[in-house]
Amino acid sequence: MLSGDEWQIVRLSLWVSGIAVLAALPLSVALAWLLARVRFPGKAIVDGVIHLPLVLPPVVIGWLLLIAFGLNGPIGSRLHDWFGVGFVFHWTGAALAAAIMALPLMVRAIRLSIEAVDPRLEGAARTLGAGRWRTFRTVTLPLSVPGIVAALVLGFARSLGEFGATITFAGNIPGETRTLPLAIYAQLQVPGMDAAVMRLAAMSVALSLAALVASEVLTRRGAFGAGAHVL
Amino acid sequence: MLSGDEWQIVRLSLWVSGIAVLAALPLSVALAWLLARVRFPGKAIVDGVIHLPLVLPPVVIGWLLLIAFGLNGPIGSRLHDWFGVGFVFHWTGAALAAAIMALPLMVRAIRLSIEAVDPRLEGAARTLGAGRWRTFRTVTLPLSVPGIVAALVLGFARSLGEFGATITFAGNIPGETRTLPLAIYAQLQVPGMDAAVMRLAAMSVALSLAALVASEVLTRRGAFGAGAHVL
Amino acid sequence: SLQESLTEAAGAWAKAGHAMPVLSFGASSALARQIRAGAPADLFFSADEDWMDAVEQSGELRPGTRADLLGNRLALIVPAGDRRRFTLDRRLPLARLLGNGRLAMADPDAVPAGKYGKAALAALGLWPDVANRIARGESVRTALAFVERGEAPFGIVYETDAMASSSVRVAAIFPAGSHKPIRYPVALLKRSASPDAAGFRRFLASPAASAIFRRHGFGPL
Amino acid sequence: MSFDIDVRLRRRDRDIGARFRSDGGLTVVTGPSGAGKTSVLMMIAGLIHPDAGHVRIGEATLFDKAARVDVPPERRRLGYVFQDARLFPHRRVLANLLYGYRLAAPGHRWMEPDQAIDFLGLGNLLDRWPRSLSGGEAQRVAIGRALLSGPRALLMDEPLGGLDPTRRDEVMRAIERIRDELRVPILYVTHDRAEATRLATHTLTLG
Amino acid sequence: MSFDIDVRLRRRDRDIGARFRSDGGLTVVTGPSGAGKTSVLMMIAGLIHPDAGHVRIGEATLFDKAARVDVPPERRRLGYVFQDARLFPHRRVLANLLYGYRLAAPGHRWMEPDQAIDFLGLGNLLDRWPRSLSGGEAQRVAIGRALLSGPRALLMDEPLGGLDPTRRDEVMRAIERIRDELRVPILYVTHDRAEATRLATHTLTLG
Ligand SMILES: Nc1ncnc2c1ncn2[C@@H]1O[C@H](COP(=O)(O)OP(=O)(O)OP(=O)(O)O)[C@@H](O)[C@H]1O
Ligand SMILES: Nc1ncnc2c1ncn2[C@@H]1O[C@H](COP(=O)(O)OP(=O)(O)OP(=O)(O)O)[C@@H](O)[C@H]1O
Ligand SMILES: [Mg+2]
Ligand SMILES: [Mg+2]
Repeated sequence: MLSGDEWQIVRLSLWVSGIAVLAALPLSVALAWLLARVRFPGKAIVDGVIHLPLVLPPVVIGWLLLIAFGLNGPIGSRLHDWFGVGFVFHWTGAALAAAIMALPLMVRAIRLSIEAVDPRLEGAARTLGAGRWRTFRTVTLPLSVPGIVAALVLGFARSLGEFGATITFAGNIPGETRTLPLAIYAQLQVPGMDAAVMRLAAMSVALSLAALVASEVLTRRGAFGAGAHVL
Repeated sequence: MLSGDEWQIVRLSLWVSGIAVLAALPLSVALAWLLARVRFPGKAIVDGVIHLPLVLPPVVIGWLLLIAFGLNGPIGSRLHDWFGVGFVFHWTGAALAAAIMALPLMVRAIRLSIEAVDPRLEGAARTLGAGRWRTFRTVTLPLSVPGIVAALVLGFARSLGEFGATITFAGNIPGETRTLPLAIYAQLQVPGMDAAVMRLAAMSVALSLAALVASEVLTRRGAFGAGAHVL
Repeated sequence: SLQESLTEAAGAWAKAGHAMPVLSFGASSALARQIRAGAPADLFFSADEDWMDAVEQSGELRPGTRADLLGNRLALIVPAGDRRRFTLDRRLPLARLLGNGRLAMADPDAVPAGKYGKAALAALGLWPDVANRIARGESVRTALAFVERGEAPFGIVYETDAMASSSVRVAAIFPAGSHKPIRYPVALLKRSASPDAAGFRRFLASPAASAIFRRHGFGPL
Repeated sequence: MSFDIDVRLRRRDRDIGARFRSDGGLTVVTGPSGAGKTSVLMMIAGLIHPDAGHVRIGEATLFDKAARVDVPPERRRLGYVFQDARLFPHRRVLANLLYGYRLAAPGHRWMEPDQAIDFLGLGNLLDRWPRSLSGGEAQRVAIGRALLSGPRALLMDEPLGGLDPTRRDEVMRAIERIRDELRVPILYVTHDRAEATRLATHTLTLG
Repeated sequence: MSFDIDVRLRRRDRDIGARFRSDGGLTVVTGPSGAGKTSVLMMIAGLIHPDAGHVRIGEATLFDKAARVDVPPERRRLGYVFQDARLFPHRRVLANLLYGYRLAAPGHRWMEPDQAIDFLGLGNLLDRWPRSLSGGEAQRVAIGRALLSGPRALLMDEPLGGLDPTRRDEVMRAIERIRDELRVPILYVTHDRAEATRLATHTLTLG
C-alpha cells in the first residue's frame, strides 16, 4: 500500500498535528474565555489578531513567522539563545505554523460553547463556595466540552491540511517538516504523479475520519444523560 | 493610499467573499441541522466529506474542483451546456472555491449552536401547533444566531484569505479572479515588493476587522435581554 | 519568475494599439491542469518544460506553434552581507561550507529550478554530500526568502530572482554545461479563438519584447 | 368531551403510566414526587412515546399503539402548561403569548389575547424579555400562551406554583370558567389539597 | 446570629429592595409576584450588586456600599436554594450534593451527606443525571446541596414548590430543626400561608 517513505510522512503528520493541537488548546481556551466573558479595552484588536491566520494567505503568515521566529527574528533569536529552540527547518516550526493556523478555528468553537453555558449555573457554584477560577474549571469548562471537542477536531483537521505557512516558515525537509500536504504538493508539481497524490490524499482523509469518529464518541460520552425527557 | 488597481482587488475580494459566504450559508445550515439532530446511516461519511477542504491542501481541492467543475468535467460541462455558467478563469470559480473552503468552518459553528438549543423549547413549540419545519424556523434557528454569526465571520475571513484552491481552480486573472491573497502572492513573488504586500495585507486585515465588529454588534443585538439576573 | 517581465511586455503590446492580453500567473502545474480541464486560454507560457510536454501529449497545443523563447541561468546565492565569491566546480567544499546550515532551493524532485539545481550539483559531484542538507521551498521565492532572512547560508535560484532581490548576492553562476539549458517554452493552444493570440506570441519573440526580458535578466534564445 | 387514556412506559427501574377515563371536567392528578405525573402528561401530549396504550380525547384518537395511530404533537391541539415555564427566550412576552394563537385556526380559538393579558395581569410585561421575568411572572405568561393556542384540552403541570394567593385565586376562577363554560377537559397536576378540592371533578392518584 | 439587611436596586421602571433586621430564626418573605423577593435574596447572596445599602449577618459584614465592602459570593457562606433547581447538568446527583460540601471547611459543615440523603429521600437517585429527575426530585437535590455546603445562613426561594405533602412535611420538620437546634438564620420565600405560619419567627412582606 504505502511505501516506507510514505509511512514516515504519515507518522510525522500525525505527530506535528497532534502536538500543534495540544499546544494550541490551553491558549485557545484562555482566549475563548476572555472573548466570551470579559469586557476589556482592545478586545476587538485581540479578536482581530486571532483571526489573522484565516484572513491572510498562509504564505504570508509563514513569512511573518519567519520574520518573527527565524534565527534572526526578535523572538526566534531569543528562544534560540535561551532555550536552544529553533523553528526554521525543524519539526517544531511545522507544529508552530500548524498551531497558529488552527488557533482561530479552535478559539471560535470553544468561545461559542462557553457563551452557551448558563451563567446562572456559575452563580450557583459561587454560592456553594467555588471561586471564579474553580467555577470555571468545574462548571464552565466541563459544560464547554462540545466546543472543546469541536476545537480539537477542527484544529487537527486544519493542522493536517496545513501547507503554505509550513513550507514558507519551516521549509520542506523529508523526515523533519515534510508533512502530508507538503508531500502531496511536491507530487502535484510532477506531471503524471496523480496516483501518488491520490494515495497520500486518501491517507490524510483516513486520518481525519478517524479523528472525527473519535470525536463523535467523545461527545456522546459527554452528553450527561441526554435523551431523557427529550422534548 | 491604495492605487486604482488595488481598489479593484479589494472590491473583487469583497464581492467574491460575500457571495461565497451567502451561497454557503443555506447549505451550511442544512448540513449543520442534519448532523446535529438527525441520525442516519453514512453520517460519518457526510461529516468526513464536509471536512475534506480542511484536511487536504487547498491546491488539491482546487484540482478536484477543476476535475469536477472544469469545462471538461462531469458537472462543469453540464452547467456550461445548460446554464452557460463557467468557473475556470471566472469570478464564479473564485467564489465557488472560497465557499467550499469556508463550508467546514461554517457547518461546525452552526452545528455547535444548534446542539446547544434546549430541545424542550422545541417540544413546547410543537404543543403550540408548530410542525417540525416551523419549529426549526421559529425556535431552533433564531436560537442558533450566535453560531450563524460565528459562521458568517469565520466563513468571510476564510474566504478573504483563500488562495490555493482559487489559483488552482479559477486562475489568477486581474479583475476577475485575482483577489487579495492572489495579489499578495503575486507581489511576494517579486523580491523587494514588501511594501505593496504590507499594504494589501493591511487591507485584508481591515476588511476582516470590519466584519468582526459588525458581528459583535449583531450578536449583542441578538442577546435577548441578557444581563438580567446574570448570576 | 516571468511575472514582471511578462506584465511589462503585455503593457508594451497594448500600447502598440492592441487589446491588453489577460494574464493568469500560477505554478506551471496548475496552469497545465487548468488547460487540460478546458480552461478558455489562448497561450501557454511555461517555466517547466515537463508540463509543456504533458500538455502537448494531451493534444492541447496547436501544432507548430511551440517555441523556446527565453533562457535563464542558475545562481548560487548568499545573504547580501556575505562577501565571499566561489567558483563552482568539483573542488568546492560545499558541504563543509554549509556546516550545520542548509542549502535552500526549490524542491529538487518537483519544481524546475530545483530539478536544474539538483542536476547541476550532481554533475559537479557535489550532490551526494549535500543531498540531506537541502531545505526545499515550495518555489524559488521561498528558497530566496530563506537566504534573505539568513536562515540558510546558501541557496540556489534563478539568476533573474537573485538579481531582483537586494538582500542576497550572487556568489557564483553554475557553469552552463552542468545542467540542461533552462528554457521557457511558449505555445498556442488548439482551443484558442482569439485573433490576437498569434500576434502576441510573435511579439513576445520580437526584439522589443526581448529587450524587456533581457532587462529582467532573462537570456532570450 | 372526555379523556380515555391508557399509557405506559418502561423505565430502567420500573414502569410508569396511567389508565383512566373521565367524561370531561377537570381531573386532578396527584401522587408523590417521581410518581410519573409529568411523564403521563408528556405521553398524552406526544412528547414522549408510550410503549403501549392509547390516547383518546373526545372523538379524536391521538395515539393507539395497536392501531399504529400517532398524531404528532402539533396536531393534537393540547395546551400544555409545563412544570417549568419554557418560554421562548428569543421572543418578548407578547410574542410568546401569540405564538400558538397565530398558529391556531380561528375557529379553534376560544380566548382572545386581551382577555388573557387581563386576567393574568400581564399588561405591563408585554415588551419584556422572558429572561427578565420573575418566577411567577414567567409562569403566568406560560399559562396564557397555552390557553391562547385554542387547544381541545389542557394539560397543566402545577400551573399555580410560584403564584401569590391573590393571583392564584384569580387564575383558579378563570380555570373554573374554562372548565364549566367552555367545557374544555383539563388534566391538572397539583400537590396542593385546597387547589385539588376546589377544582377537581375527578381525581387520579399515581404512585 | 442575626440579619441586618438594607439593599436597594434601581430597575428600569421602579425601585426594588428591602430593609429589615431580625435576631435569627426564620424570616418568611412574602409579597406578590414580581415584588422583588428573589432580587433581594440575590443581592444578599452577592449575585446581584445592590445600588446602595449593606448586608450584615451575625458579626460579618458581607456588603457595605458606603464602606466599600463587597465579599464575593463564594466567601459569603450563604446556602441558596434557588427558585429553579439549578443543578449542575454534568454531574450526577451525588456529585451535585457534594459540590459545596467538599469546598466547605470541615469546621463549617453542620450536616453530613448521609443525613441529607436520608431525610430528603435521595437514596436511589444518587447515580442519576439531573436531566432525568422529576421536578420534585430535582428540588430536593437542590435543597440538599445547599444544606451540605456548611452555610452560615440559608436563603430559600420557595424551596417546597413541587413537593408532595408527605415530603413537604418531612422537609419542614428538618428546617425547623435547623432553625431551632443549629440556630442557622433562614430567609424563606413562600406564597403558602400554612408554610409561613408554621415556620416563621418573623415575617417580611414586600411590594
Ligand atoms: N431518563 C430517565 N431515566 C430514569 N428515570 C427517569 C428518567 N426520566 C425520568 N425518570 C424518572 O421517572 C419518574 C417519573 O418522573 P416524572 O417527572 O413523571 O415524575 P412526577 O410525578 O412528575 O414527579 P414530580 O411531582 O416530582 O414532578 C421519576 O422517578 C424520574 O426520576
Ligand atoms: N432586567 C430586568 N429588567 C426589568 N425588570 C426586571 C429585570 N429583572 C427583573 N425584573 C423585575 O423585577 C421585579 C422583581 O423580580 P423578582 O424576581 O425579584 O420577583 P419576585 O418577588 O421573586 O417574584 P416571584 O414571586 O414571581 O418569583 C419583577 O417585576 C421583574 O420583572
Ligand atoms: Mg413532574
Ligand atoms: Mg422569585
